[in-house]
Amino acid sequence: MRKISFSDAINEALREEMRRDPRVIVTGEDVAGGATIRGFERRDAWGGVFGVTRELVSEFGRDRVIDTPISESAYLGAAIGAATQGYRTVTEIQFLDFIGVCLDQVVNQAAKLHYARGSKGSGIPLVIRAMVGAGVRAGGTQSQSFYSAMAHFPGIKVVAPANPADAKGLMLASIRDQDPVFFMEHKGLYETSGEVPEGEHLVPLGRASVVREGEDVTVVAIARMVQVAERAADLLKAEGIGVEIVDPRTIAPLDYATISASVAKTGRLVVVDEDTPRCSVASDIVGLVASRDFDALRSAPSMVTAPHTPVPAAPELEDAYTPDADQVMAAIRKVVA
Amino acid sequence: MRKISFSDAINEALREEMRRDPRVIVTGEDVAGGATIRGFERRDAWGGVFGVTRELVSEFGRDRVIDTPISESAYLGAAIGAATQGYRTVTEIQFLDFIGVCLDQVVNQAAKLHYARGSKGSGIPLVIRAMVGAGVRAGGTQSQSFYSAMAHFPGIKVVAPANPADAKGLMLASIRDQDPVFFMEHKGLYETSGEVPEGEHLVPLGRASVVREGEDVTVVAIARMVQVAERAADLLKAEGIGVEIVDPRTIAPLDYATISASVAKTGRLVVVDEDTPRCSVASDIVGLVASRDFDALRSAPSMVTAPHTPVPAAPELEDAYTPDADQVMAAIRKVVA
Amino acid sequence: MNTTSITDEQMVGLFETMTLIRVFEERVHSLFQDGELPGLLHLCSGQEAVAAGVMAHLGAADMITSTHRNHGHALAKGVSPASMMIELYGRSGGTNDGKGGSMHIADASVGHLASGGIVGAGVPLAMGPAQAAKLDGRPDVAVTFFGDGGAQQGTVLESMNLAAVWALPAIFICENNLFGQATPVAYASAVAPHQRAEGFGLPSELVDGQDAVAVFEAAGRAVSRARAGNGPTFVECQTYSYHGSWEGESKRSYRLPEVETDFRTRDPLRILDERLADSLQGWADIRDQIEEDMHDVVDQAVEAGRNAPRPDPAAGLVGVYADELVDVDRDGLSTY
Amino acid sequence: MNTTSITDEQMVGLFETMTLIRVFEERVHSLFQDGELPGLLHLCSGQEAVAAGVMAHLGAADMITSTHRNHGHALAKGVSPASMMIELYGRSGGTNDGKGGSMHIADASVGHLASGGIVGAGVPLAMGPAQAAKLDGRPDVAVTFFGDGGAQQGTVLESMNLAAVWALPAIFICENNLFGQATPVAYASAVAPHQRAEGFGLPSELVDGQDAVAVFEAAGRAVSRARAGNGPTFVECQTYSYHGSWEGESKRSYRLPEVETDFRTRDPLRILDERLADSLQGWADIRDQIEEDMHDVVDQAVEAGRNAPRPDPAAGLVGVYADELVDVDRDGLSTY
Ligand SMILES: Cc1ncc(C[n+]2csc(CCOP(=O)(O)OP(=O)(O)O)c2C)c(N)n1
Ligand SMILES: Cc1ncc(C[n+]2csc(CCOP(=O)(O)OP(=O)(O)O)c2C)c(N)n1
Ligand SMILES: [Mg+2]
Ligand SMILES: [Mg+2]
Repeated sequence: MRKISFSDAINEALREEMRRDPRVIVTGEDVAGGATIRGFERRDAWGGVFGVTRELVSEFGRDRVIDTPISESAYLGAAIGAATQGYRTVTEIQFLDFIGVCLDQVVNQAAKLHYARGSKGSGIPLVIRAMVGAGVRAGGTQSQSFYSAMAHFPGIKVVAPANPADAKGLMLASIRDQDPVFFMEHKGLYETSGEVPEGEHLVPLGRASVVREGEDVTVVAIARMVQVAERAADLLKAEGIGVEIVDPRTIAPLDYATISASVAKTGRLVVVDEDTPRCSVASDIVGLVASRDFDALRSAPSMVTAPHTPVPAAPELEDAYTPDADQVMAAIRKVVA
Repeated sequence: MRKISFSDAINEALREEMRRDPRVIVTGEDVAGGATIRGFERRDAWGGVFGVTRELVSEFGRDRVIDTPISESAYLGAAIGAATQGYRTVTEIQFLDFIGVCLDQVVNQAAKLHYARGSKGSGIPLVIRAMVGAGVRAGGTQSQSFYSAMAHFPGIKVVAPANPADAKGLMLASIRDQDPVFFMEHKGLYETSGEVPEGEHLVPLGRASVVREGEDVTVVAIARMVQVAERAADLLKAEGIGVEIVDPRTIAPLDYATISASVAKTGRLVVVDEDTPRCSVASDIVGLVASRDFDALRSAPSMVTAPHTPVPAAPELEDAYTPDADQVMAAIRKVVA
Repeated sequence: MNTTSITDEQMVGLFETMTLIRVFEERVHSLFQDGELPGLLHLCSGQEAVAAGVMAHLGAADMITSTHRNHGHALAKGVSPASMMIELYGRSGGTNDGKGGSMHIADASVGHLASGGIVGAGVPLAMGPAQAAKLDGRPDVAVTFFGDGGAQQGTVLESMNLAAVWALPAIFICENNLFGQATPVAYASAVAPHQRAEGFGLPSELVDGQDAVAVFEAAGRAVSRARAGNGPTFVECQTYSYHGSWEGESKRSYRLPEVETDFRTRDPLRILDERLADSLQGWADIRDQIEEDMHDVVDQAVEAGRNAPRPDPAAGLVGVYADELVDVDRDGLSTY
Repeated sequence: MNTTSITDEQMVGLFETMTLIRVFEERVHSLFQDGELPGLLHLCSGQEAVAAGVMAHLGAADMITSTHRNHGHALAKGVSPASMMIELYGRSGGTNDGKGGSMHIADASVGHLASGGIVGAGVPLAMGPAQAAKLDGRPDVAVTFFGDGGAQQGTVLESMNLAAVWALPAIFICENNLFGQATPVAYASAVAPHQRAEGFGLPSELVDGQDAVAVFEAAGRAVSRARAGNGPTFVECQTYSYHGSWEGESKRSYRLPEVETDFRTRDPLRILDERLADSLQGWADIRDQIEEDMHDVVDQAVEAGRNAPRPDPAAGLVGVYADELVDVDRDGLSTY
């Protein structure tokens, strides 16, 4: 199968879905770029800060690939309102870090409108794309991964793909979903490439994937941490430790059944995530396993997360902030000891 | 000792602290009310929607008890900026539900300014008061308790008193703290009364309280759920079950040592909280105990929380939403079985 | 300025809508006082002319978004009074099946998209249907309501710009009832709301919100502009709320007596009544009939509320998500 | 309009500040291209006159808040170039000890309160020192910078109203460099930023941001107003950024060549140079000396950056909280 990048996979999903469904539109700051500038009528200046939406405007025009002012509340609200009129907006908040300026529209409007309408609700189909992840030395407000706090709120779905194929498949499923979906793109993954099926390739929301099988320990890892877990697993093979890696893919709703089945097999659990630890998806998964599958656990479960600090800017500090394979190996060795 | 209400206890703390320290000011929508209206120069129209800040303006004047437009980002920003100039603002966001319109100022500004300044930081002393809690049939956007999502963010402290004495003591400590503190007031507690020491009564942040001792199970309960846990504990006494109740009082930073010591004694854990379950303080505490005190656990820990839904408005629905003593008893019976 | 000339029939229609709102709100007021209705209720008695005057121009394909003080908007937009009352009673089968309550009344089938408890939050939402109408090439418009207090919220201000930039068929109706809770608009804002709109590129008007005909005419101009593809308009309606900020808030000491008296003498129903008396023969009888009819409608709504079944407590657990491909359980986990 | 008349000495001061900024930014540009500097960097070459002209009126007790494009503001406010360069290198001992990086440079000791990566977020922050100065009865002011893109953010709009309502000694400087990322201001906003300010009750001015003297004079009027207790002012400075939105963003195809050329011929350093040549005898020598000095300062800053120690990786774990009574561990738990 052909290999394409994570970033291209998302672009392809958007393009295919926009072709299939004329009511899919894309909005956000510079999702095209260059609006109203001579020569940019059907051409983008950027196609998103990292080019994920590039050349969509050439095919679909500025009625469907729509630049916005830096007014996140207003254009997010528009996307929610349009969702009630049959449009499916894929809107971009650039970095998840920025969501604080418009969170009300997400957690009290997008997330609750359907519920509050009772049986008359017909869903709020909407995708909010946002970048997460440290590693680019951008400092505390362009590097965060606080999707845990988003997953806390009922009414939204939170998706975090870890490879190009899932990025495409989850994006297709997110656009077709009837509910607001937060689509988290780890900026450290954009350049990674992998096999991606052409055409219709749906990865259902709410389904984890068992990335590799193993007998001794279940490692649940999210987004870029799946790679880190894989490195750790490769290295531990030499020590005779069989690591099973589960990638939830969807953080909310969580596919607990797959995690549970894996822990039933291995009896041991390590959760690896780049988000900070308190009230996080990492402690959530450990809490779920402890309360639901206590008897399956043969040792204390463990978490490898970022520390409870902002993301520092300096390379040495940022590298120390981000969980790495050494930390994962140490945690695994401890739980299997 | 005299008994006063939870609401009066907070009012007393504010008043005493404003007397002691002339740089303590109060801001928010209608914290006085009636600004610029003839006859209200040193008199409030409301003193807060539920009167918690009543009559402060009579004593301290409108320079220190300052009404604001409905512009939460702007006045929260002002409070943060003023904190760098020696002022300590106690600002009110009325209902925690509203924080989405200004969350950036909390999580990227208040929470990170100190850290980002490196060794030159001198803290951001600031208290954000906000009501939480269901039970008033107000519907989904005036009833939430999503302090878990707030506790997720490094750099802020989150306090949730469960009784009048703690409300006063924690408010005094919060105002004197050098960091931004989210002060959560459960509206269902305002009318409850209890003994409250007069004058200086400091309850340190980051310290849990063991509300009652027991041998069989540790119940960690927050805010109004402490009462619910107490009711359950009273009823279970008849069944010969000794319940130890731990009230963390501060959700972030969490006093894990006290929880750990209790679980070491009882070997069993139930966490009771009114917030929704995913990535919550409930799963956080279970996750912490499972990973750090696994060997102390004699049975699967359990959580009693609100369901993963918005807060419905109708009385029957809202009552079913809110954890009650029956649910707590059922959970306790299961873990001690 | 091109004025719409209103017909007697249209005026009668306005009077009927306003009477319905007044009777409904006063009934809710007394039911709440009697302890019969639960909830956090915000009444709009005194402000009826705004809802009626604006909504007279809208069809079911024109969408509105409303606020916490939403009963009048809903009734004027055609939401069933009985369904609304059932919702206020917290029973099954009303507008929101008990999940929304007073502050979340909406009914998309008549073009009422959303109300809500977050001040200012409905304004961005209205940009969506306006955008959809524009993209579809439909002549439909979106109207969003907000208060003088809400006009200070960043979400509202951003939306004014977005509407101007995208040239949306959106109409901003600021109901300036002089207060946001106990804070006078003169304190909350350095300029009158409509004056600010020009700085965002929105033509704006200030109208007497007690005069239904004046509101009707201004709204008519705004709606025509929007339908013609000429973009958004801002209309500030000066009005007054007779009740407290919410039901139970009785400490209304901050209302100056002279303002209170002034507005009560300029009651929107009385003003319209006088106009109709001048203009329409036999109006007194028609009026009495309308009042009787509206009392009947509200009586029936109350009966419907009283008789509707209490919701099954488990009903609150479903409907968080719409998608049927992924099922989500009580704890937020997927089941398949 | 009362104009400040600027002295030669003041003009020389402006030139010195602007030269420092230009040399600093160009060096950062090439160090980044050489792969020597990490980070997400936003340069302000071309915009120097704004920072210099405004800051010339401020003392250390006057606080500023800045944006992501903050190097010029920091240098003009008196932050040490060496400390800044150390911070850009990600080393120990700089302005923020490596925890902040380019977008968070600040130094309260010289009155630079905060920069930041969230567009518009610094504007509310500036309301605080303005409020504090007012409550203290000090004549100090707060100045906040934001871009033409940032002017569309609700936080900025709300703050304009708050400043007007509270009559704060706050000065809003909108650096309109024609673009927010790749979006022209003419698309992002239906009106020019300064025109909007009046609708919030803020007197406003539009000035040529390439002319340091024009900026100096407008800022002088605004600062005097604020110090005299007459409230906030809004100044829009029309300017241009020579580099991309951030370093590494090289696809600047959206810049129209005629605009690019126009602004480059109106380079703020050249304009001021010509003015000084007309006005000050012996200016050419003074200028050469200033340029030499500023190159020296920047050379030394780069040396300081290169030689500063790399931070101990564990240093990032401390300093999340300031309070010493409650200790918080790596996992966010209290320890005592
Ligand atoms: C974001 C937000 N902030 C504060 C509140 C609390 N609140 C509810 S109603 C209200 C006053 C609203 O005033 P206005 O917009 O004038 O509407 P009115 O009540 O006068 O109809 C406030 C502050 C809220 N619901 N949402
Ligand atoms: C709230 C928020 N939204 C979006 C961004 C991404 N962003 C960074 S710079 C920028 C453009 C800012 O434009 P302007 O305010 O004109 O400043 P300039 O870069 O032109 O100096 C954007 C959109 C951000 N940092 N914060
Ligand atoms: Mg009002
Ligand atoms: Mg700009």
